[in-house]
Amino acid sequence: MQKDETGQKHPAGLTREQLLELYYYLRLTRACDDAILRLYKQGKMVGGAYTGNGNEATAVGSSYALRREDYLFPMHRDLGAHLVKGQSLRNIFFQQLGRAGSLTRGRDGTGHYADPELRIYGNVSHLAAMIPVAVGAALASRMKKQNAVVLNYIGDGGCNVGDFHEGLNMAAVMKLPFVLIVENNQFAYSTPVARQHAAARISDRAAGYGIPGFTIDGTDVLQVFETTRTAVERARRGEGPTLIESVTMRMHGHSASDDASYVPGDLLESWRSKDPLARFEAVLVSGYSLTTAEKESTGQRIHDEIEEAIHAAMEDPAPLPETATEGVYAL
Amino acid sequence: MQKDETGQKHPAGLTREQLLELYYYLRLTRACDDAILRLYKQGKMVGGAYTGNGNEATAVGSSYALRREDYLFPMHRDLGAHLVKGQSLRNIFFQQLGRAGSLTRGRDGTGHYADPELRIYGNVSHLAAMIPVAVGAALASRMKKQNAVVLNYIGDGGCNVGDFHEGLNMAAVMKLPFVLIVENNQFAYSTPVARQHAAARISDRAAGYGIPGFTIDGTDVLQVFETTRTAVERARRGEGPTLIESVTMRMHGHSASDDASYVPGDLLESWRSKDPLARFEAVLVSGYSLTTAEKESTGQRIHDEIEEAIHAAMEDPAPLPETATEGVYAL
Amino acid sequence: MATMTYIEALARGMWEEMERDPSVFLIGEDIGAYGGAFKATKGFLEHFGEERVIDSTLSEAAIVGASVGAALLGMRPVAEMQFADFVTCGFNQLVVNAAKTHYRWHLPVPMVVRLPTGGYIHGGPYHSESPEAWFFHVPGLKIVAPSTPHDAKGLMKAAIRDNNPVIFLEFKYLDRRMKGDVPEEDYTVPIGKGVVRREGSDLAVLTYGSTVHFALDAAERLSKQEGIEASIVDLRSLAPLDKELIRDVVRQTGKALVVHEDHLTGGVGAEIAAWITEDSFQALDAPVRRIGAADVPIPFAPPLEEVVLPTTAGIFKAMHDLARY
Amino acid sequence: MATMTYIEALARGMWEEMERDPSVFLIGEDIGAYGGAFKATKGFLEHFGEERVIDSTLSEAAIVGASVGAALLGMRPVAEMQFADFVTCGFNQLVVNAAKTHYRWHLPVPMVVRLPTGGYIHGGPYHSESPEAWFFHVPGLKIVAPSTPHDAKGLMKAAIRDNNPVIFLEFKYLDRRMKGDVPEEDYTVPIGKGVVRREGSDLAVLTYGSTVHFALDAAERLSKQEGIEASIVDLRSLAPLDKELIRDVVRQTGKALVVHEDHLTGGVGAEIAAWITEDSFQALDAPVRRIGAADVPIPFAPPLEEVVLPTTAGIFKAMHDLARY
Ligand SMILES: Cc1ncc(C[n+]2csc(CCOP(=O)(O)OP(=O)(O)O)c2C)c(N)n1
Ligand SMILES: Cc1ncc(C[n+]2csc(CCOP(=O)(O)OP(=O)(O)O)c2C)c(N)n1
Ligand SMILES: [Mg+2]
Ligand SMILES: [Mg+2]
Repeated sequence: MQKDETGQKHPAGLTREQLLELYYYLRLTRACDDAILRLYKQGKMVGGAYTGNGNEATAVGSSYALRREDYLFPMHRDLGAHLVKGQSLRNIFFQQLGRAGSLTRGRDGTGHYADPELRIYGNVSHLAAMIPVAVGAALASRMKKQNAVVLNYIGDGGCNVGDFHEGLNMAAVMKLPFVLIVENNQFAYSTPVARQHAAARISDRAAGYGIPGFTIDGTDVLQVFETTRTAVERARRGEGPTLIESVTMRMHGHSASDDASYVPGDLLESWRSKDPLARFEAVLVSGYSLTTAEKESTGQRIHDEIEEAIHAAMEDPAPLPETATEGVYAL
Repeated sequence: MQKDETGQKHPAGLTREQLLELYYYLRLTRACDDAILRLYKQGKMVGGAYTGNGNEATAVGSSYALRREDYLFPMHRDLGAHLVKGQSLRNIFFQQLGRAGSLTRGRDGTGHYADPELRIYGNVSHLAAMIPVAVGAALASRMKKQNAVVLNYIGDGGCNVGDFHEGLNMAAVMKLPFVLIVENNQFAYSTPVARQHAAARISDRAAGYGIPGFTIDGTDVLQVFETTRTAVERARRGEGPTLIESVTMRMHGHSASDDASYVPGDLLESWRSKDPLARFEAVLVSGYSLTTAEKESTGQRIHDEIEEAIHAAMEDPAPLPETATEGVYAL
Repeated sequence: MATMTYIEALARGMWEEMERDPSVFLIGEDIGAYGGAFKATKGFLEHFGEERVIDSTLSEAAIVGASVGAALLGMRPVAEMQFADFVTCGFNQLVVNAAKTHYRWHLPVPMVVRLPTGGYIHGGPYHSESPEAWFFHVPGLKIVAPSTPHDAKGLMKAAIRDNNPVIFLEFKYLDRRMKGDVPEEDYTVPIGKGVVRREGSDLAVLTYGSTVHFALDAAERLSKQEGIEASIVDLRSLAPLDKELIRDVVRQTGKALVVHEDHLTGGVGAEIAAWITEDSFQALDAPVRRIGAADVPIPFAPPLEEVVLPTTAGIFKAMHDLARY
Repeated sequence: MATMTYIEALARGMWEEMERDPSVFLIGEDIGAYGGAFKATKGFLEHFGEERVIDSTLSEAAIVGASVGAALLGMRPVAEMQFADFVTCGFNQLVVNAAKTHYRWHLPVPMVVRLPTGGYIHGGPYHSESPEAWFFHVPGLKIVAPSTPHDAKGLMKAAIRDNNPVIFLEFKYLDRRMKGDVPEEDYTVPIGKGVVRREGSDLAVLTYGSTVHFALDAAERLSKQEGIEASIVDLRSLAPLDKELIRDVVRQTGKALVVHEDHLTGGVGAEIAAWITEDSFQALDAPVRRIGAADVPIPFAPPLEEVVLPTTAGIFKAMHDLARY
């Protein structure tokens, strides 16, 4: 805790302004996901729609620990991390809708883009396949003496793919500036975590790689932030990787076409009370006198920003067919 | 410890006869490896020659914990395990020399054979690739209610391949009758273990899979036997896999063509005093009155057996060229 | 006879084989309670139980590898990759273990790997690939590629009974679009046998999977509009190939067009074209032509995907030009 | 000019590029103090230091994947697989990440993956494979295949400077058997350009790697014994292929034989044969013939391996028969 000028203590050493920024990103993430679902239901999306409902605190809190020069390698439910790292809503929606003006020019969708300026490198579908790539980025960044850290994510399902093991072990042996967050949201598609792991805590894997491991409450944005910051700082000091298991719940189906009827109702209910947004809002209301006016203006701002981005995306043309076969190779 | 009729205590509950059997297998393994090296130097081998010098106690002690109905999936330095599981010297040397009468009819070499009668399924070159296969055998064996256990091996290098992770995790989640021994012999080809692992103990990986893990002295055949037996019994009771790190030293080069000049001389020296054979012989001499006559007769028997097998292998023809293209597919 | 969709039919094939042979079991991600991403195994868990319908960890290499191990012990695993694209994660196990075991060990490895394959569904670069050419080049693997519900059931049953690792291509595009009559009794479609879907003497089209239907459409149009009559051969199996049938049809028509959805360069069509030319050079009135996807990753946005994948219009034009050659 | 072995020459190429460009680095198993299983990188660690000569963990997927990541940040990794066979463990990273990134992200992925490839060394089924056909079918990858020390150095330098993932085939059989003159100055052999190694008007042989030398031997014998003169084209690059050169030589001779060490079915030769036929049908006096390894795993025992892999005698016979066609 840190005190500001008024003598008030702030959690995680954040100013009220920063806390409100976190609040904004949490709400923006949720609202964006909701908008994506709406577009899906309106039949305007290309391909499927994946939301991070329940995961906002994990994505937002962790990426908030990064500096501008750090690298983000997010997974498919980390929209919040894209936003915190500076991605525009325009680019998000252009990607979702496969527009000509999107970062991938319609060649790939969702978060599967790269934005080297912002140091964001999106995911591919093949789970865990980006872990070795992110590790290689950490290696290159160290070679280039950038003093940067790579933050990468994986799911409770995806972390059972071999690439998780090979990548994390390599990073540990080389003491690379690499932080890996396992988003344990209780399910991998329809498969409950107990059918993916015999260990009670996924972070127990860390010891086997000789690195620190933490299991944290992934619905508590401040806890996520603080743990990630500790790991990022350690990585920046050259002490090597950290594995963080952030425990939360996938509140929606795997994708918009999955009704998640395999999720026990009471499980869902019990997690609903831990809604990351509501939890943090309560903290802000009770401890930081978040006002109704502030809540509403935040909502309005988000609404306007999203509408504008969607509007721009709908206006943007589909990619031209003749571009389809260009650029398989670099010059 | 268990007492026999004379009231003498025996380690690991083994009778003197059994202890002598272990002794025989340790010496047989060493002598076989030496013979293979001789054949290599005489230019009689096809391909490379890999020995398990230093690893005999790990291979012999662990496989001695198996029953007839159990399955053995050994690695390239586990000649002793093949022998304990009942493999004939004939088949070993026929394989090494690529004979027509070998179990693979000259199509593959060294321990790359299968002998379903003995429930031995050899390795392939691709490190760790047999782990998922062995896990599948454990699954099938359980389905068939055989009450059998699968014992599989991997090196300190090979255990960093993704298949280790995928296979062991699957076995743990399914609670399969599977025991995996990591033969930590300090090197993977020229790479020291510290460049493969940041953790001090490879067995620390076990916790991440929610299974027991042990690190043992791999030059002590009785410790290897007892630990493996505990794991095998647990597996047979349906309680799932165990990971055992057996610490030893690769006393020879990676293969016969490697002079291992990268191994520090004092490291090698310090391990020489822990020679698994000499250690066990000393135990038998001091505790079980192993006589010089017994030592010599064991040596003579081994010498004769090996000579006979090599002779048979040299007599056996090379495979017929016209067989080369047969049998890619099963009927 | 019952009318079924393509995916219902292949599921029916699995179901019947599981009823018939207790050594058949299923393994894959989300195939149990959920019934699989494409619902091929819906209802299987309830009927056959957890032991035979295994919801595995998310680990393609382990799924394929464990299938090899189980097959070595005499079981008959049917493994599902959630999308064919993800078989790249199980690639090592397929080519190193599944394919090479019989040759080396003389032990059968009876297993099926189901690959929901191909594009035309706006899946983007990681949910639209065709993996067959890789496996086509690997001695020891068989590959089947049904295009109708009838064959989906019959080839599934044949694949499960086969004593070798069989790659089973399920064309996602056909899953629910394709309906047809499926005999209720026990039958198999022999692996390695193609079938003539349409007779015609002007040229022969050799194809498999989704593009069989595009080729049939194109042939009908060509017949109506130009009076050109094409034979359409549905290969059904890629490994082994039905070379006798290919030879017969090509020698009858003197002109051949190979069509597949997979990328053109180094695709299965290259082998077929090369082999036809070696085998029937004197009988050819024109070079063997090929159509396949452009050599680019399958793009996400529909107008791009449409350019990259073969279309009925493109097949029509190639048939037309070849007939006029 | 210096006389060097094939492997010395490719090492020289790496060395010069590392001297020239600090963004080039090496990663692989046992490449540091040990100098690599084939000693290609002997002395590199001492000269360039641990940071640029990285003895990695035993993890092919991570080696390839980390190379992609480093390349994305502007480095130029040169990754070694200890044997080409083990690239199956890095397959997913190559086809999913390395190959598809530029098309999707418009970012260059400058990396080289070195694959000590092929047989004729009694390595058995897991140390003798030829992996090129798999990658040949993947848009986004380049493949080079030098057959001489000169080209080994020149193509290595070109591969390192290329902004795409390049598969570098090193033919183990040639490593020390092949010696030749290698310019000491800086030069590259352009990727995508083949070369005519021998001129002849009776037929054309298109080949790469070890079999270039077998084909040259066969051509000399054929010339002496039968007065038949063959052109021998060393393709040098497989992706992209030098189609212009292939066209020229084939149209001059009217007869073509494609030879490679890789398995015949679905090999690179299938594409070359199919393409030649499509492109130059009227100019062909005979069907394009192919030679490749038999479609079986490469066996261990020498008398078996000899039957399975292409030989000079087999190439001689095929050339002879084709000339007489
Ligand atoms: C290698 C691989 N196998 C299978 C899939 C199909 N798939 C996509 S998401 C998913 C579940 C992922 O679960 P998890 O890693 O827990 O992430 P979550 O979606 O729960 O955030 C599966 C099986 C895939 N994308 N990649
Ligand atoms: C996947 C794979 N990569 C590389 C190799 C080449 N290789 C063979 S043995 C070996 C070292 C193995 O070390 P370890 O696993 O520790 O076993 P050890 O030989 O020390 O018993 C290497 C790198 C291989 N066989 N498989
Ligand atoms: Mg999950
Ligand atoms: Mg070792």
